[in-house]
Amino acid sequence: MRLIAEDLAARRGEDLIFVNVSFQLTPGEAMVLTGRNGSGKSTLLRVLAGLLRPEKGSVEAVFRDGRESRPAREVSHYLGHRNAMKQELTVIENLGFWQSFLGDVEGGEGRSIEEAADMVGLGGITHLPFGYLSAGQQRRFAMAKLLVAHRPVWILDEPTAALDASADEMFAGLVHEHLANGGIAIAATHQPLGLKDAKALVMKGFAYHETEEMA
Amino acid sequence: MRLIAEDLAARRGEDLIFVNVSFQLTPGEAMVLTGRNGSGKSTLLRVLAGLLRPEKGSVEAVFRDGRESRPAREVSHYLGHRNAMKQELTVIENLGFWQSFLGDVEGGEGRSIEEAADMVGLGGITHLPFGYLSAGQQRRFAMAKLLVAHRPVWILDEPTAALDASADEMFAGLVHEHLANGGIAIAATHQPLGLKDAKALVMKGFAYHETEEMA
Amino acid sequence: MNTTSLVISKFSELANPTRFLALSGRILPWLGGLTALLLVLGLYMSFTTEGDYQQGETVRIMYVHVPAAWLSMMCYSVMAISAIGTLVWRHPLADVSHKAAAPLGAAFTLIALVTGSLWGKPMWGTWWVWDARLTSVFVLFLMYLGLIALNRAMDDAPRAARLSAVLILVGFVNIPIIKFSVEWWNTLHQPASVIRLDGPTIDPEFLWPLLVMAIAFTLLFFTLHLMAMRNEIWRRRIATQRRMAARMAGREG
Amino acid sequence: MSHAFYIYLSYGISGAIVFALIGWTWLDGRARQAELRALEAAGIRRRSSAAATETSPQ
Amino acid sequence: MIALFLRDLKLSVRAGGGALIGVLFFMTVVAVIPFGVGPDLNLLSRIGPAIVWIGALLAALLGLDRLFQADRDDGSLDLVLMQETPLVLTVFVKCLAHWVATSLPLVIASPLLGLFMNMNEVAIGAVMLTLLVGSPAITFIGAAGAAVAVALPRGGLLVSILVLPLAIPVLIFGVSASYAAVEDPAPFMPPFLFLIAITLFFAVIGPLAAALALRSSSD
Amino acid sequence: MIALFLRDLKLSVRAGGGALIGVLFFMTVVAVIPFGVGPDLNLLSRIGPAIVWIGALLAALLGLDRLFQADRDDGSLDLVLMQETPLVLTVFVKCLAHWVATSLPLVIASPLLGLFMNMNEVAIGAVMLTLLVGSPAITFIGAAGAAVAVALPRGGLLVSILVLPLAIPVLIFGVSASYAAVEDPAPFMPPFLFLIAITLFFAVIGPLAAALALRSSSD
Ligand code: HEM
Ligand SMILES: Nc1ncnc2c1ncn2[C@@H]1O[C@H](COP(=O)(O)OP(=O)(O)OP(=O)(O)O)[C@@H](O)[C@H]1O
Ligand SMILES: Nc1ncnc2c1ncn2[C@@H]1O[C@H](COP(=O)(O)OP(=O)(O)OP(=O)(O)O)[C@@H](O)[C@H]1O
Ligand SMILES: [Mg+2]
Ligand SMILES: [Mg+2]
Repeated sequence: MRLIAEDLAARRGEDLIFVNVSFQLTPGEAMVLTGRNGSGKSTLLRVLAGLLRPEKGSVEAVFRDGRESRPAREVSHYLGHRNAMKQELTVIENLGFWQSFLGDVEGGEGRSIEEAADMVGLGGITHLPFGYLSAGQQRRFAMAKLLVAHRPVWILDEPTAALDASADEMFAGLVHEHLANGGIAIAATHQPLGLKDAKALVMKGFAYHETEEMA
Repeated sequence: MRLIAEDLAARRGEDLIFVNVSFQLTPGEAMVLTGRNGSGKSTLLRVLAGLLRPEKGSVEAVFRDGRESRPAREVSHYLGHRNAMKQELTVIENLGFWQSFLGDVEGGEGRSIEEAADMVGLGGITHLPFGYLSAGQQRRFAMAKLLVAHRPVWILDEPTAALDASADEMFAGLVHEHLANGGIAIAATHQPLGLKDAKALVMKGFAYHETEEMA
Repeated sequence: MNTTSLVISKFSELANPTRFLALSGRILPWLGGLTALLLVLGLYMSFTTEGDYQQGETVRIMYVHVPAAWLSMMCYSVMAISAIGTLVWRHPLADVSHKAAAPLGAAFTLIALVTGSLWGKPMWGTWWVWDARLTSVFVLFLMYLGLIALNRAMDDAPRAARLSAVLILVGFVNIPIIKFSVEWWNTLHQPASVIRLDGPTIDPEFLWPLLVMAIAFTLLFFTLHLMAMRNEIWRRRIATQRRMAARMAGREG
Repeated sequence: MSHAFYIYLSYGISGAIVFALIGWTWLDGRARQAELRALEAAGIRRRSSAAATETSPQ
Repeated sequence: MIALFLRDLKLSVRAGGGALIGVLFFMTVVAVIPFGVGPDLNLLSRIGPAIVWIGALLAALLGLDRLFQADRDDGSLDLVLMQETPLVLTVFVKCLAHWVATSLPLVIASPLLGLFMNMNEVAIGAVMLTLLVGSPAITFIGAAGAAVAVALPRGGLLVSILVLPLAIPVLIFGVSASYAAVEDPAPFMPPFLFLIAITLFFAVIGPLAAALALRSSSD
Repeated sequence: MIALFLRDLKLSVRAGGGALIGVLFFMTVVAVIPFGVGPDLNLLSRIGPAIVWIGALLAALLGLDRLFQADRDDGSLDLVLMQETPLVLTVFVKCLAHWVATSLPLVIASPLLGLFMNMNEVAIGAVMLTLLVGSPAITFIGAAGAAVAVALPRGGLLVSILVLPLAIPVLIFGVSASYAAVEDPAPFMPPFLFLIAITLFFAVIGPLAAALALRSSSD
């Protein structure tokens, strides 16, 4: 499986945010997005996840040497700024829901909830309502969501915000394991993620006056 | 003015989170709170801000050598995980509201909105609805909120999450200026904040089994 | 990043609103003149023809009421077609079109409602009854207002356009209900006598002024629609330029 | 009340609504154009006019 | 899909209090009408079906605007939009869960209210049956409104305005079927079948429109 | 305080609320009624006051539950709680803003709706007056419920049990005062004075209870 983004451009409201973004990722590769605040990292990730329609270009997951292709969103996990967990439900209920709602994409299998909780270092408190956790604990369980259902591509938006130092390592470990199993990861970040050999894409932001020709 | 916390203890749900926290801060002093995820940093800050009732102990701002004292919450800014800004309103409207709602505490004066926006590096886009901004831009404007109304004490919970490297410096500059003007700052963080000479308080988190005798 | 290629690729799209502005600017004076002419003619005819033996002089209300009622439905149909344009071809002009048409539709519907009530008082003895025709027109009026409110509640123009397009299409079920309500339910209101399969059954004495007025109203609608669309395009340009100016100021500062 | 009352009232109200509509659209257009001119005067030109002249010779 | 259904059900029972507030509002409406029409039992029983239907319609509006907004606010909506499962199906299941949590209790409570309104057994049965068949239509069409409201920070009233005009046919046929069951000359089946048809129609149109609106409003 | 009032007003106007929408909503509700009870003008004018009041209650309920929740979700509530200004006052101002944004337009529009419902002038005046006096009570009592809802993340059910039963007396006195104005034997003043008393009572109790609940809820 390869992830191919070709000549992407996206706009927010009326303004173009970036143009001509192209890249390819093969199994085991990671890409780190960096750039100033407001330079369009989150926008690019949302385009990759199929949540924003690109102004131009396409994102696809290609299987079997190009003989089959699917929209990238169907084979991806997306971890955004918000955790996509319900405050009112317990962690087990939350993770259980996503596990059975998301299901596994072929080529891998999700872990059990307890196993995932252990991997993010918080085994044993899954019976608590999600709203009772600290910011960092909530973020860790949002990561556990990536583990309970298998997706070859991980799209992560500032995954380690709110995490402590030991959690950074934990997270790097998770991503390395995912890559070792033939996964692909794309992360936007302001902090070093501890990922070696990752490709890097620096978002520049677009000079606004150059893009106004549409109005 | 001094900020005096005496023998604080707090619980979340049924569990004691910390006990016996005492400290004093005089004008120009800063304190940095560190500790694992879930160790009680946010809880302590919320106690200081008067948002959580402490199980024991008290927090007070003492004026004129102890002859007058007020609850700390009335002389403090609190910047939590959430930005306290409305997505629907423009930045100007948001900041303008907080400026006139909060008002100044005696001993200082808030800056104008444009000035504050310039100081956080985002002058010129204050007419945009807050919901249109990127995560980092939102966080910066939440900091601008600290500047538009004067409060001698700043209570900051992971202020630099989602900020890029240049913003970290900008933030350190803001805090230094605040301290130089006789302010007090308390921040919980996982990242180095660039504050020299700050006191440090490491939260240990309370081992759960040690607290069960209270239940 | 290569910006010139982008400028070129966008140029064809941008040509559209620009060309529209130029073209409509040339058409508008003629359209407006023709509308004024026909309106005067229609008004003259409607006040010089004979009254009806049964409805007396009040039949003259028909010359306003019926065209306005037709227009209220036609305007919605125009909006529905534009809505398809928005959703299927994502054409920016279609967005502008249905946004600009909503207030016009509301106004024509209001005219139909008011003149209908004013006709109802002498003919039926009451201003208002809750029968199917009257109520469905009232619902149409509410839908227009709802769409205007929706457009005003969102300042992200493309998004607002897509969402109101969805609503316009869903609300289109109301149009056949209005049209055929007099046949499906028995009501006080007249059944269709002009637009029907077996030809008009109305006396030609009334038919002529009615037709002239109807054409005049239709032209009036298109004139106003073109003007409103131009206004809307300008409004968007101004908004973009303001934002751009502010951002450039932000960069330099 | 005579029938004439209803007739003239309905023509009157319709006329008022139509005139309000025309007036509003007209004035709106005037205001927009004035704003455009003001922006132009402030030196903010549409990028496209520049782009168009740049790219048209090609 | 079943997981989604169960989660939504759990959420509305645990957080919203949807069922109870609907039933309470419903009872309030029914309790107030007698003040208007006076203690004339005949009249009450005559307008009974209409009142019960109107009450149910209004009660169904409460909470409808949050159908997708809650999911948007915590980011779940993003994940739901990404999946391979057709969005229409997801919306349909969410509608079902919402219906079970808020409208079904109304249907179950309606006989009680019928008694309050002094309706006879046939009328009560007819109202309950028409409500059971007709109320899903309101939920489905409401979902389209709620999807539009996602783009708005606070949909509330706007949703109801957009939805109510479309819900009118449901009301008309529901009420007329209930009356037809009691009054002899009018046949019960035609309006009832019409009601079923409308519900089926909206069961398709509503989720489709909602899915379209959700896709085009995501940002 | 004025800033808070203006902000809340702006929020509810901007975010798909606002005067226009409240009135529209009300008109839609009223337009729905004749479909249910049939176009009998006499009957309509009899149930008119009750319908207008129910519409007002519904409009007040829609969106009321989010009065403090929206502020809690984005963290504004924390800052509001920290200030020196008495919390009761803040709550009171928020209630006022909510009332002005959603209930006042209804009061102003009620004569129009009275006309639609074929009510006579006295009835219209009476409904308008009672609405003006009575609707704040619903907002105030609703505020207490909304505050409790913030306190209990799973307290949905409790809120509805709390708010509606307390709102029923308001509704009953409002409606019966309106009817008393039209029907001769019944005197208008007693229920009307009662209504005023209830409103004043709730104007004190509501914000107090809400402030108490907010203070004890913060976490
Ligand atoms: C507020 C009240 C009324 C409303 C909303 C209303 C609405 C309409 C509408 C929507 C049409 C267009 C129907 C079509 O194209 O098939 C129409 C046509 C017409 N209306 Fe009314 N109407 C009202 C009152 C009246 C009254 C009181 C009269 C006269 C007694 C009347 C006489 C007519 C006639 C003669 C037509 C033309 C029918 C035809 O030839 O197709 N209307 N009205
Ligand atoms: N509302 C709540 N109810 C019950 N327990 C809670 C609640 N909020 C937090 N806790 C518990 O209190 C403990 C401390 O949480 P706190 O938010 O203070 O941690 P923190 O040091 O800020 O962590 P982080 O670095 O992740 O932000 C955690 O174990 C958490 O589970
Ligand atoms: N909903 C929106 N509507 C209009 N403009 C938006 C919207 N969201 C973001 N923007 C704009 O798009 C630009 C890029 O935002 P984006 O969130 O992609 O930045 P980012 O690189 O993720 O920044 P950060 O590091 O702060 O998260 C910003 O200038 C922002 O103002
Ligand atoms: Mg971002
Ligand atoms: Mg914390």
